[in-house]
Amino acid sequence: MHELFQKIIALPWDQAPQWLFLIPAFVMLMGAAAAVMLRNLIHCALCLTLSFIALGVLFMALGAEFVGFVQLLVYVGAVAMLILFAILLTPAGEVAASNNPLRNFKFSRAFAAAGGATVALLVLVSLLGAIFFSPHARAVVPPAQAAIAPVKAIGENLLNHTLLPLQATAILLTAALIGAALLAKEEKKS
Amino acid sequence: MNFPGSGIFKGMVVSAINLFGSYFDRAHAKRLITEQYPEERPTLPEASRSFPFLVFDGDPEKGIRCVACKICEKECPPQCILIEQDRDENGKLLRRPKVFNIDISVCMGCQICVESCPFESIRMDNIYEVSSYDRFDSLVLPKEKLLKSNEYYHSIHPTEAAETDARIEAARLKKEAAAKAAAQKMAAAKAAAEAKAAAEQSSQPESQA
Amino acid sequence: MMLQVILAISAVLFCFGLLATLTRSNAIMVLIGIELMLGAGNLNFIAFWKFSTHPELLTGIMFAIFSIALAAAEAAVGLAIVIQVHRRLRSVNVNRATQLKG
Amino acid sequence: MNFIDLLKRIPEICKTPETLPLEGKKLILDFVTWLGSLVGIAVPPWVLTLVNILVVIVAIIAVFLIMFALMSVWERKILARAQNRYGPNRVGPWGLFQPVADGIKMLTKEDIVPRNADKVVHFIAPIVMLVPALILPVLLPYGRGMVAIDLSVGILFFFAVGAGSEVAIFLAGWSSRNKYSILGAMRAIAQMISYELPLVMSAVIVALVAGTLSPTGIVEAQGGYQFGFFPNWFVFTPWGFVACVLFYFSALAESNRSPFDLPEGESELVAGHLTEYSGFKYALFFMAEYVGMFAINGLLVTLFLGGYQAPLPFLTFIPSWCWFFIKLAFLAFSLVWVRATMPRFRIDQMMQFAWKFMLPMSFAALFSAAAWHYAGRGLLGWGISAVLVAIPYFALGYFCFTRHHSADNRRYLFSE
Repeated sequence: MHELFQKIIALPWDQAPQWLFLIPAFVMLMGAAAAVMLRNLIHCALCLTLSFIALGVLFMALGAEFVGFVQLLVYVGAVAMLILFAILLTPAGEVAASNNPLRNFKFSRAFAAAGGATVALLVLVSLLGAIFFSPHARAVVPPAQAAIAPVKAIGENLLNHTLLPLQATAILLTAALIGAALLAKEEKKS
Repeated sequence: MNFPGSGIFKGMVVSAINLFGSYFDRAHAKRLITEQYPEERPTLPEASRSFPFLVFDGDPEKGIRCVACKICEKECPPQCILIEQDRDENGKLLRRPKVFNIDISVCMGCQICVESCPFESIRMDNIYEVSSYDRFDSLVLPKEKLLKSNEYYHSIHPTEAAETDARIEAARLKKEAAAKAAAQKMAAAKAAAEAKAAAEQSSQPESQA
Repeated sequence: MMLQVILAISAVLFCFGLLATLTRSNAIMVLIGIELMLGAGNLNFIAFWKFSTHPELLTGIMFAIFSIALAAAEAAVGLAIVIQVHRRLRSVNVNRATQLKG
Repeated sequence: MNFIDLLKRIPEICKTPETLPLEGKKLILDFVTWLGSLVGIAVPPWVLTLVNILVVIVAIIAVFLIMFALMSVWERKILARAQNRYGPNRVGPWGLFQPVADGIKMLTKEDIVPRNADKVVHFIAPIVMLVPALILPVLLPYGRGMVAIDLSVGILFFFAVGAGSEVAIFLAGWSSRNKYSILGAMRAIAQMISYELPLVMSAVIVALVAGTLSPTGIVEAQGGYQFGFFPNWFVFTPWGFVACVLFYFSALAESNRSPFDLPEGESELVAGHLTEYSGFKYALFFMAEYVGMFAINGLLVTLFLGGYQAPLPFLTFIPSWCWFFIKLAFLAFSLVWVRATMPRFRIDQMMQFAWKFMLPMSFAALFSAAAWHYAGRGLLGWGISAVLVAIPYFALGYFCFTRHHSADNRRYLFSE
């Protein structure tokens, strides 16, 4: 017991603040898990919002303030609202006899869920393996920089190095705006 | 001057005139006409009315005009009046009420009791602070609370009270005149009867003859 | 060590998204899963930027910003399609949108 | 250091009102150090940092809540005067204690949760509403050197955190399981998203001209006087005036105030997303609405009205933080004035106004600001940018929003 205490004392506590990002990370993962597992769609979307907020805070904790705020602005202000609206606009109707080929299979639902979970788990295992046990994992990682991304530098970068992608994104966003409006528009019955 | 958005400015000016005018324009009594009720009391118009009351002349016991005829009790549409006639010790009915209750939680102020009263006894009051914490007992006004003097009636509805007094006076005069006339008539009739009797007495022998 | 922890967190987030996309039959849940996966990608960009040798070049930041913008466009169009599908089929079950099947 | 010295410093501090809040904060920190020396320990620096943070938080929250309390009675007084009434004047002198009475009433009311409501979400909605509203005032510069967090991305912070209130309104509306609630919430979100575009656009123009996203930097960019007396505030440039008006009306819509109070239009939707809330939760919503309103108007002061700068050079003897609150009070008054004047929009008019008028006008203001900047920020640029905003204003106003009366155009929807 005493030894354990000594060990805890001896840990590099002065480096503790840089591990504070684990708090938003934990909240984010919990939110994501709830978003995936919950039955009620609105609850899923709300947990997704929580996850997005925590992700934004995580970005800020990692030194990317601008991206964090953009994340909050775009995801919480727009995407989450969009999803909530879409859920409200698409009420679950009566489940008619579907032409799902798997519907005759008694456990089709459970089977699909198990299959998806297996695939996701395999992907997770392989990713974690690659992260922790691949030869590259032992490569020397440069120490965490006191990474600062000043807004001015980001702006200059956007308008100098990445001007073409910026313009392309602008066109894409305009196209997406018009396309979404056209798609969601009620078709006039002639 | 009309340009896009000018309506907004016109509206803002109007509300600003009212906003600042309410601080300076009080003398004209156009603005801030709200009465600050507990401190300032409204002067009620003469025709205002709320609930009925009973008029008495002089003494509240003897001068009570009500004769317990129960016409108002019968006429009252929401039936808020309860009257019991008084009896003397022999059980003989007296021409005055023993109980006269008005339930003002039921009364609708229609004034039909006033219209129907042949004795000018029940009249409309203009009290308005009669709220209470109790729904039942304190809103049923007994005779003691309903009785108010003719002077009070004059103070709240002077014109109407004067008319009423004039009517009572006229009725009294008419009654006196009628009584006098009746007395005269009676006397005349008596005299006539006596004369007739005398005449008959004098003529009887002739007729018998 | 810290980079690997962040990458692991990002991997877990990605797999949550994958799980939602693969197992849920509701189209909106599929979109939610895709958003989660995009978020995991952004987290990786930021992590690699923080541990790069030249963070002043802002490469990861730029990638993340564009990725967020594209994700917004994707969500808008995707949800418009979901609403249109719901209007046609009275359902947002992805298993029922089989009209294009040969 | 002893207690008497600390006490002696108070009159000294009061002598220079300009730095009064900052020196007061230092005094509190010294007081904490003295308390530490009293018990015989040297106060560690992190405690002082914590105390510093706490003092700032408490000060901001206290100031904004006091402003909320005063505003709630002031608004009713002004509104009443505009309608030739007295307004609240029963509780305390001039009705000043009305907020206390209201607070007691709210706190003692029964907290009703509908039986079918989503209880957890119904409970967290007011909290989610209040937290962003209380975070927002943190970044405003209240005076010279008086800003809680000097963020380099302050404006972005404001809009990012402000997005949280939309989520809260959705939570409130959806969890109540009431059709008026959900309709009100949908309306509120549609309105807030629509008006966020001109709001952000007009803020972006200022950020472009000032060359920074930090509120302090923007205020400093408006310092100084033209010709020795004319303040360099952005509201006194043509593009700035247009952007300021756009920002003002968008802020009205964002904080759901009249004439943009359709989400809680009582004649149509009972109380919108607030229908099923009572007691303390309703008070929290109310508080969040007002604090958010103050925050967004504080941002307007920062962006366009020169923040803490005095309007005329000889008025600089009034401390800078007073100027901020004077401007804020003026804006609050104007909000009530607008509320007393304007009738509520119809929902299609509101959407039309946002997308067909405010958004094009904000783009026009952007071009105008660019012209002003590249013409050298002088009188020439002033003229060019005035023309550049006047043309779209009159064109839009005349072609889109002036009703051209004509008997032939009239269509009867229901009478035929």
